[in-house]
Amino acid sequence: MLQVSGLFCERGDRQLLNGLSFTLKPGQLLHVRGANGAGKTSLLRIIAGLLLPTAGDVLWQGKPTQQQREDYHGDLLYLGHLDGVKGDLSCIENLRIDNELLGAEISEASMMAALEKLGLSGFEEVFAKQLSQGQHRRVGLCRLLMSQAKLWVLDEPFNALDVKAVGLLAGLIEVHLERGGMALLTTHQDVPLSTERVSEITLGQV
Amino acid sequence: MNINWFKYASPASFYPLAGKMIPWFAVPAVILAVIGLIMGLFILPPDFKQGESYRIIFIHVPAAWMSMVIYLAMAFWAIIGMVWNSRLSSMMATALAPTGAIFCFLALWTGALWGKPTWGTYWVWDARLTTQLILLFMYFGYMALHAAIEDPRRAARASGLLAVVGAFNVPIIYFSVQWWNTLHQGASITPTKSEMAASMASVMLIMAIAAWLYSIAVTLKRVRCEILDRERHAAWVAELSTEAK
Amino acid sequence: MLAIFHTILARELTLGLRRKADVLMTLFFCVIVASMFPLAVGPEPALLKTMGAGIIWVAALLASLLSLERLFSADYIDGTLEQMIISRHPLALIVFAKVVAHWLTTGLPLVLISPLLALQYGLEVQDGLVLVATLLIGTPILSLLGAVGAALTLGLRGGGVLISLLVLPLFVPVLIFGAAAVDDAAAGLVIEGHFSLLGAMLVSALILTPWAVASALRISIE
Amino acid sequence: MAELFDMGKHTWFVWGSYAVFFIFIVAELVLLGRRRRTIWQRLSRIKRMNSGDNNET
Repeated sequence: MLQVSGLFCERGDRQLLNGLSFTLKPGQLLHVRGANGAGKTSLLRIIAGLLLPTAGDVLWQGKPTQQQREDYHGDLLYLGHLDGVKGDLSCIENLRIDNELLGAEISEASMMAALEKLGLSGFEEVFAKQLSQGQHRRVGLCRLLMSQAKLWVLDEPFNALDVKAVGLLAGLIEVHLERGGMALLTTHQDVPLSTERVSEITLGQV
Repeated sequence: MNINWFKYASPASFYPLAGKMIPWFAVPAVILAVIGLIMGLFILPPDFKQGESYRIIFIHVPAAWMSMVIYLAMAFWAIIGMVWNSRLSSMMATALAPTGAIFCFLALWTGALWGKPTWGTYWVWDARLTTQLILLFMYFGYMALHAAIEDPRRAARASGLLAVVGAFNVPIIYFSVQWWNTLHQGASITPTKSEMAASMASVMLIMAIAAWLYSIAVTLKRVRCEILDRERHAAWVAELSTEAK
Repeated sequence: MLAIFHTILARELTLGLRRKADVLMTLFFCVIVASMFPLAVGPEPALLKTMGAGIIWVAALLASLLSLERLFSADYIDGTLEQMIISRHPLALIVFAKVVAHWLTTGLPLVLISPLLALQYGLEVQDGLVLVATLLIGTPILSLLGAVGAALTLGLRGGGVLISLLVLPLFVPVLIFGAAAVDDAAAGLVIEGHFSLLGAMLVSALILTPWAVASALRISIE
Repeated sequence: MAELFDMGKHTWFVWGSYAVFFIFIVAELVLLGRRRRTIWQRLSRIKRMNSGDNNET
């Protein structure tokens, strides 16, 4: 269970997220809305532990994340604006590294299956830099299939994806939520998910 | 009587306290400096060997001490800033740097000017002067890193870490330069430490204390600027700026 | 725990081999810098012999300094650094693997080419060996300390010059003992002391810098 | 009075170093004072900005 209380964040001269608080329970998805520059990405990076808030804290299973950094990161999967895919490595090589980083310990076959599921079959040995932007992003999205993380933090996961990929991603999120997982995401499209799981907060007017 | 230290750890409550403390350090600094200068420049007799030029040590040595002490103080505050994640102490480290750099440069400058009459050359690869030069590079490195990062909080934390790594290396650098200097003994003339007469030692002490007080006063003044800069959104700064005008 | 070290090391080495140009560039830089000095100070053999060790050491130091920037910047740009920071493994271990890989792709080639430069400067054979030994112990320290500078200046414009300003003062002790060991060997003096000091620096750097680099990365990634 | 300031052949060096020392200390204080003023101007500008756009946020 994720608890966020009294978050303050400062970007240059501007105050974002003044005193934001919310809790996220298993099976719930939080859709973070807000205009550009309202602090959506900062919020997600704070929760992922990449950005230190000016004040307030993030609790995972009741304990602050800074005190249990390795355990918390074991349960976390973060996909930011950057795909996190190495251009000079082939798709399968990228996945082998991610497999180790995520501690997923999955077999070579299931990595191939993940690539195939995301429509990248045949591209296993191709260097990531030779792929299109959509394909490049989907290599990053393979992490969703590989990791058993309980908490997904996804920053604009749907952009640069074609319609089929958007549907596929929405399905993955749906399955994750049914398995008791939690997710936080930002997107400008409306979220194609069954509504009762989705709660929303809007930054900027808080 | 337990002083609640953490009360003063918040910038809002430290700002007025620093304001009140500045005169307590500035005034005695000026008094001591004047006394030291008068005694050092006019009252003390000229040195039989070096003549008048030895009077430069009354500013050279305190400046050299202060440059070293301030760098270690910066590392001290940086460590506290990192351990307790307290913004105020990382601001203190940032506020100390310019004064330390100026003392470091002055120590080198006065060292060179003192070197010309006593050893015949402006620059001597003496262990202390060489370490002073490297310390000056470390100050510039600290300030350059702090200036290169826009976000003040990240800048303070990054340069704080550099100060800690630097402070850890200062003794290593000093001893390796010291050893290097004695190894190439033949190549350069090293100034032997002439034993100081009691009166000279007392003037040196006065000037050192004056330098200490001056540094504290200037740092407090600069940390107030840092606080205002960093807390410009805080409510207490807003209503402070109305009545201050 | 070892698996992550092995994976990151293998990843960095494959990346390093795929970009051979970077590795060769630092090597050629070191050779070019070392060959500049005779052009500047004249070919007089006795002079070059005395200055040889110092020049080669400075050239190696500048070459490893030059290659520090690409230690983290490529991963920072494509987002893989973020994934490493929030992985379940201790960041210090991942950073240590990257620094070892960096040393293997820059420090080690410098060590291997230094005998060639020693000949160019007319150093005796056993002095050349001492030079190689000091570089072998010294270059890892340069990579470790340099990694702290690279992490602190991540994503800053003008990072290259800034790194040198931050890191060169820290390189001074290594340079002093590295170059002095060869001069003392040439003068027939005992040099065990130099190596024990260099070894002490290496051990302390091995223990302390990964932690410093990890916290520097966490600061710079914000 | 003149012989007070006369430092023999070292006059130039002694007074040179004290002069440089004095110049740097004064420069530090002057720059610090100027920095304080610019901060205060910036604060009042922020204050006007905030009071000006209360209705906008």
